[in-house]
Amino acid sequence: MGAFDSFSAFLAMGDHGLYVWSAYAVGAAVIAFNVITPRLHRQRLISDHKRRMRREQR
Amino acid sequence: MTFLPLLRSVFRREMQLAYRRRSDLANPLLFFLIVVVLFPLGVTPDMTKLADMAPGVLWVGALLANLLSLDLLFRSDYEDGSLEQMLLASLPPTSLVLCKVWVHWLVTGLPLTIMAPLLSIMLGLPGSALPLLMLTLALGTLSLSLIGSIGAALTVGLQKGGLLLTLLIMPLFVPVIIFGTGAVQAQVAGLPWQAHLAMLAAMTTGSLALSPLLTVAALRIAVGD
Amino acid sequence: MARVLSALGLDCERDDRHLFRDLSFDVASGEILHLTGPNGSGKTTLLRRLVGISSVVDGDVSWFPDSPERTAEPCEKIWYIAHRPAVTLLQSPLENMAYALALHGIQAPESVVWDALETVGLRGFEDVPSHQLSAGQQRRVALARLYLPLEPDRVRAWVLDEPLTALDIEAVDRLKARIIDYARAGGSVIMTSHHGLDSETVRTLELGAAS
Amino acid sequence: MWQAFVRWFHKWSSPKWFYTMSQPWSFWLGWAATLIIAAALVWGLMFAPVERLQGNSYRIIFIHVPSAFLSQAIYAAIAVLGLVGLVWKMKLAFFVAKQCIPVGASMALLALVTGAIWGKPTWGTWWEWDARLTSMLVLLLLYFGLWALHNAMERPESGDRAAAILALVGVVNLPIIKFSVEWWNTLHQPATLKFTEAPPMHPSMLIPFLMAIVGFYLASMAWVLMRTRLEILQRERKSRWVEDELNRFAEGQ
Repeated sequence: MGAFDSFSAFLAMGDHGLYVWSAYAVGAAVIAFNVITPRLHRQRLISDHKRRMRREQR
Repeated sequence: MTFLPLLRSVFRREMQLAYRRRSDLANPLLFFLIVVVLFPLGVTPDMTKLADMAPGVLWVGALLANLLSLDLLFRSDYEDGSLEQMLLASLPPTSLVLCKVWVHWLVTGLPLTIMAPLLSIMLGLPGSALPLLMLTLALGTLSLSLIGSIGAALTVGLQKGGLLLTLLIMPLFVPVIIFGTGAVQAQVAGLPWQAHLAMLAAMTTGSLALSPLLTVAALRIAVGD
Repeated sequence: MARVLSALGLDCERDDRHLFRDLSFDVASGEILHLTGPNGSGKTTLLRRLVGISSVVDGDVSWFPDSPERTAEPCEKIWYIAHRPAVTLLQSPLENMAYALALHGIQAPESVVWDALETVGLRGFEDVPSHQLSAGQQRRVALARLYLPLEPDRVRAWVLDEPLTALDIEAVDRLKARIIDYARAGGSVIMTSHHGLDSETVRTLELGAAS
Repeated sequence: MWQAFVRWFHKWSSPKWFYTMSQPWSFWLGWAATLIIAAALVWGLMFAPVERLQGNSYRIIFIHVPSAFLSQAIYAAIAVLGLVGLVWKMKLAFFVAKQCIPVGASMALLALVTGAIWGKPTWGTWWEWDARLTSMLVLLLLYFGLWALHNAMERPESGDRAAAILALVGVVNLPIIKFSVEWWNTLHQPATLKFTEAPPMHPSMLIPFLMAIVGFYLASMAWVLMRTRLEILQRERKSRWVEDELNRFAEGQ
């Protein structure tokens, strides 16, 4: 498997598994933030819009 | 009527106001004093260690004291409507801003500079470093006032502008404090310090040229709302 | 008569509401434009746009449109007295007045300033810090400069936001007379007020009627 | 020529046109970025050889350096857009600039955190007051300041212009900050990539590294586009076409 002998060696990353994987976890979190916040924003726009529509119908 | 007598009467008004607000203006100076006094109590009373830290402590204290007084720079003028009149004046607004910042420096930066020798003796800073310390403080606090006036103008229309001002301005103060302390520390350590001082002077000159323009632009936003 | 101000296609929208739309008007010299309308109809906003300090109104404003000094920023030829009267509370009426004049490039002899303050009824208060004055007296400090005897082309228009509020009856009458006098001498006045003005030179513009 | 440019510029300054045009862009950019980043990371994590001195911890480089690049590039973009907005009174530039802020801040944060994590096995310390770390921290603070200023202003239009001024002050200051903190520079290795020199990395590390940078660029553009499209909808919500669009969204739910 590429540069590593086994999957467990891949996870261990020499002695640096903890560092490498925590760094990548933070990376994943940042990507998730950037993907999710626009969705939430979109939801909020739609619900605001619906509320405005309801107010105007009355 | 010519430009200079007008500017002189504007200057006179600012000085008058500063004098009548002297208790407000004394606060940052007291704050400076307290910060510097707390350091030996909090860190160590060992004079040799204190002497190493002294330039940094004095500089951080001066920076915080300056920041504390910046919020007042335009606030009362904004609230009573004088700021609108300033922007409509026949004098260029940049000159009025420069005048205000200059007075701000005269009533905070200059006293801070004058207080510094006394405090630096309490912190065990060698006397030979005093002239350079005062020179860097004088130049540095002037550029702090100039850069800070942009932040004060950006936040003048906001209810809780004070804290936001700190967040906006702090990152911009980084070079000033580095070159300011750098010069004094280098001289104490017997290293060449001229380059630090030159950079500090260059920063002050640069902010002298740029910050009034940006401050006026920011004031127009605050007033235009 | 020569136009002093020309406004073209002014639009103002605030908080999802159109305050006024496609508003155009001219003001000639010697004319008084009286802006009326209910609270919140955009009178103050419009005045602030005319003097060039509001960023919420779209459209074109030019002062002195027919002369070579045509400009969007009138500066020293215009006096704008806002609702916030720009009276610094830590300064006396005399000092406030001197500063206001200095900002407009005028250095009047002290006796003239004293006379103006006396006309608005501030005799004896000239050297008192303004925070000791009442609200009406503070407004009078701001209004006192309208009573200065200046050459007519020195200040060619007054833009006044609610100049008559907080004044007593006598002061209201005096200011109305002064405004009409000023217009008669060739000056232009653009003002908001809930009071009426009796003069043949008054033109009324009502805001907020459409909505 | 000039007139064609002006026409093109005007078209781009119309939020509606931008909204319509950018739809396929954000989609394709997003997918391209996903694929490239995925490929770069698989390659970088699994197949690139171990680095001689740092061992496997160097693999953090595949996200650390791209995020550091992006955080600075996005800040520069904000300043340029702010200037365009102030000078040509172009609303759209402000919208894009505003939505660049959270993306750029997240990149600066990522660069700082991964840098700290990388620093521990390499230098033996989480944090060092070195030139690059400090200036990155200052950059993050500038991003926070921009965002806070936007949110503090009552009218979004004022927030736009105030933030543009602050961004401009910051951009003048960034080189000075960088230069100033280099005076007490210590540990950080010199720049990994220099345009003037041949890269010192082995191709099997360099290629996934470059891919990661390209992928982060594309992803940031996609995110900014997505956010800008929503910003347009929010700010132009009174216009007819936005209402139609929102109705369509609401029905599709």
